[in-house]
Amino acid sequence: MTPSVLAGLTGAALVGLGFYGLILHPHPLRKLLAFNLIGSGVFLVFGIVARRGAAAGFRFDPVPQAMVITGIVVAFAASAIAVALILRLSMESRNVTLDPEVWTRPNGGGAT
Amino acid sequence: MAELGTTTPGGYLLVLAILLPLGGMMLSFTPGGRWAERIALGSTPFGFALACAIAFDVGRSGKPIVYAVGGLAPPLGIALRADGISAVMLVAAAIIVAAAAFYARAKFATPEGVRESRSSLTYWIMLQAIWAALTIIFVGGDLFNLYVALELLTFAAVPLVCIDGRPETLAAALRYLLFALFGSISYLLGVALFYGAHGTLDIPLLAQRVQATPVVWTAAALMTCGLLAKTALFPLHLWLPPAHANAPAAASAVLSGLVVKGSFFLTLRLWFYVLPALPAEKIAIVLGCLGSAAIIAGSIVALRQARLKLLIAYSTVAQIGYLFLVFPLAAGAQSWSAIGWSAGVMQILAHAFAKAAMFFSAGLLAEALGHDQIAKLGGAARVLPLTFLTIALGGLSLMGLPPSGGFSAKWLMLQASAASGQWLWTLPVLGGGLLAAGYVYRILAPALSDERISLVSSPRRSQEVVALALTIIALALGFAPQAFFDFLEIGRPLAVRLP
Amino acid sequence: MSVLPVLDVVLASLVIGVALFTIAARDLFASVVGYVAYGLLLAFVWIRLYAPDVALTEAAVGSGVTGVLLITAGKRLGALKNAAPEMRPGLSLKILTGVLAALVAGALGAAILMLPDPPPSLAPEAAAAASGAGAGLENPITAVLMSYRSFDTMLEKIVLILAVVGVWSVGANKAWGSAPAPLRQSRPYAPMVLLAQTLAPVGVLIGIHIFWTGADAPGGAFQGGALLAAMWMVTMMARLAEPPRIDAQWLRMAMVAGPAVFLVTGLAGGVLAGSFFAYPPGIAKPIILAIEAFMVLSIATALPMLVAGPPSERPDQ
Amino acid sequence: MTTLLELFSVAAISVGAFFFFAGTVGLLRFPDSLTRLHALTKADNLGLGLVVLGLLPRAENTFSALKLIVIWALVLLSGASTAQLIGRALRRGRK
Repeated sequence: MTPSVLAGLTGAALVGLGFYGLILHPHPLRKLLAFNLIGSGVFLVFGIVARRGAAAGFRFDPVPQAMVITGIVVAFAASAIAVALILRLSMESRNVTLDPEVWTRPNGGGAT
Repeated sequence: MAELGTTTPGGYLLVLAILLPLGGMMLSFTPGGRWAERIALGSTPFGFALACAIAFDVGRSGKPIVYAVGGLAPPLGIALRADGISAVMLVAAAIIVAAAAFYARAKFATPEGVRESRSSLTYWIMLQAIWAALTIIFVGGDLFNLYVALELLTFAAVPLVCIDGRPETLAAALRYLLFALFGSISYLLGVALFYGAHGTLDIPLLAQRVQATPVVWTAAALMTCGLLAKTALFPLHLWLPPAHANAPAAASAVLSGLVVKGSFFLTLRLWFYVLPALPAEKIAIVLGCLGSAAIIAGSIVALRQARLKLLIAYSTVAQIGYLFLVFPLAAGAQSWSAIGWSAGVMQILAHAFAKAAMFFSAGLLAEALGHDQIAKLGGAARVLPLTFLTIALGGLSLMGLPPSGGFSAKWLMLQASAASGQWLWTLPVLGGGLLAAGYVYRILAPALSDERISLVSSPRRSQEVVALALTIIALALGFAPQAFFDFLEIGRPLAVRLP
Repeated sequence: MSVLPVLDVVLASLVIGVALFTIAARDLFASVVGYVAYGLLLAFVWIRLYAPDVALTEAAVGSGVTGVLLITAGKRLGALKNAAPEMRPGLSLKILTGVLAALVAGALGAAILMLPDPPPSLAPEAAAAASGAGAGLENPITAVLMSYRSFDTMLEKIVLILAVVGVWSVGANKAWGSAPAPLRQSRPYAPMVLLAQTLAPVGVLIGIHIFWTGADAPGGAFQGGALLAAMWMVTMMARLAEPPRIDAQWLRMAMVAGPAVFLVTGLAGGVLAGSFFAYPPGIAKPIILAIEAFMVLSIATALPMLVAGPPSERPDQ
Repeated sequence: MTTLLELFSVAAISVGAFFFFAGTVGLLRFPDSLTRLHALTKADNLGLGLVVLGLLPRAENTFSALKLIVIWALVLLSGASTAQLIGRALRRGRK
């Protein structure tokens, strides 16, 4: 098995693992970690696509690699917003849950 | 197809349309304070003019206008393209953003005596960012570029949901963010597979190269799932009602009217522009069924809401359902697919304008009465006639009664179902209309009663006029001439079945 | 050479193992620490895929800065003492999700194995454009990021600014305009101060070096900027510097500098080079380096602000 | 001469690798966190130092040799500081 195929299958496994965690973990920070696992799995798929595209004297196709760099930055920005929201939510209330039932307030404000 | 990679004369307009809100956003951020508001408001007429110029250019040439960024044609470079529906969406977005900006001046003006306030700066920057992201989504020609635009849209929309900082809005924003992140990463995974299979992400080039291989099906499935989560199609709609109902009205209108349409627009791009050659009848039926379920479930839940804004938000879930009927009704290159296509675009537009107007009115009403409990609206129409007129006319479009854009959309859907022999799709269209009549009646009936009600404050006339103007556009769409529907066909690839 | 395949398999199993730990760990903080280790391991995978630029980015951002962000968040959450809601999902849900996840992973794995042969690639196009639009940059990735797909790169920097506004917007109304909370709660501690004093100058030099060589060798604006950002964070952790006020003009101008210069140059290209976001031939490389220099500044200021979080009402706690 | 250098290089790298191995065993087998920390820093400082020493004769030019030494110095610095920080955190936890 070539390293690129191996990395691709690793990526697929990471996507599966992250997917499992994203759905099942109740804590939003754990969900965020799971999301990041999926993200790195997706980047690995880009990585093997780049590695397979070795041609014209390059050992890799530079386009997908550049996309991964952009992707990592965007994923970091996403994590930063999520962390800020999670911390603020846990400061404001005792619940860090996202369960809609907890937040359904029949006489809630939010009118304006 | 070669000409889709080279710049056409009007192409530079596309770059300007994108850079205007982006530049405005950065210019607002640096000095901050009142400048953010001034720049956002000041740039809306220019953005509207650019959108009109693009639409004019597309209409005049009868072909999509193209710009190869950096002078480098795809596949290595990125191309921007505006066809009929891009141009229409650009104009609609410019109008709704401008309306939201003028409506929001009352609530999000920087308060006296403060140099800069949290909610004002956030609102004005995010509004411009949403506008920029939508512009890229409407004219982007490269799937990865569109991914970055989708993320820009998410990061701009989420802070608007929790702009007033109450814990339940934070929870709603966080849930929205997680759904949206899942959606974009799933989309990105599909993008990776497309690139791995065909070595390009340019939409027309990809459309030439795709074949019905398992890799392409997997990529398409992943991207579709991601986009559905972002569009809040049933059963992935759970994040939408709390997010849209808890945001301030000036933000809800943009979120419900425009932001969900961004990811829906990409779903259209994916199936009708990237993959028209795929035999996707079954997928179209699945999407149609999910849409029908959304119409029925969303409307029934809307009927049971106690709060006006939640009712309107659930109505969005239902109206999004209609959009997905476009997949079975506009599929292929049949004689009737143009009718289905027109119906879908008309539904996007009619809902965008009507829903934005309804959220504006709901916001006015809540401010005037101090609450938005439907049960306590008795007699409100007497004291707030203009606001209720807007709600009634917007409701007309949601129900699909003539004359309105909503009526045109649903009528065209019925026509397309009849012409294509897919009679079953008439059931959700008609049923959804009846249910919509039910929930609009629930708002209007008590409001028109004789009870006495007192106002906490009286609404601003200018805000009422903005909301009314949007509903009038939603109604005027019902009179759209045939030329308008021909315009929507510009640049739509017709399916060429693979051997 | 025959050792490498074995090492690859070991590396892949380690990555998956640590990922499993991150998902399965009972303790929130342990899971966060697992994730940071996971990021470092991934950097090795990237090296094996001949992607040193990505490896640098992954190590600096995916593991480094994200690690600081998550560990700070884990500690702050732990300090708040409201643990995760005890709603353990039921067994049937676990099995169902597990099956679904396995299906997704399986379908993806199968799709990867079925990718066409010979693989499509834009490497020949990139090689052909290297001396033209590529501006003679020896590092093809920098050429993609700064020339062929410069539009994406500009948008990505704008995403960072937007994220900063998003993070700030979560703060309290009263706190607006003040500085974010310090990265560490404790008083200055001698070894930490020593580390910051000795590491930061060297790190800044290395960061500039990575940016500068990025035109022709692995590295570039992002990796260099991330290193500078890390150095600023180290000095903030040692309490040698405090996070700046969010309404400071210099801070906002520094953050906007990169994308703004990019946008203005892109517009100027429409006049000077015949196309928006094109560079005039001949002086393309110096222009690209100039844009990158401003981008380094933006990244070095934006990343620490994203980690520091929203403005805080109590600056000294 | 070259053979001698080669021999020295291989020997130094091997001894360095052994220290890493020993450090890892210590990390896994030692009873408490402070002793584990001791094992870890030993491996880092000494093991990496020997590996760098072994690589020096193989460096292409003086500049890359310098880079290798800088890497070692940086790892020494950060390793020592983190060990201090972890040690302090442990002591605080015990109180």
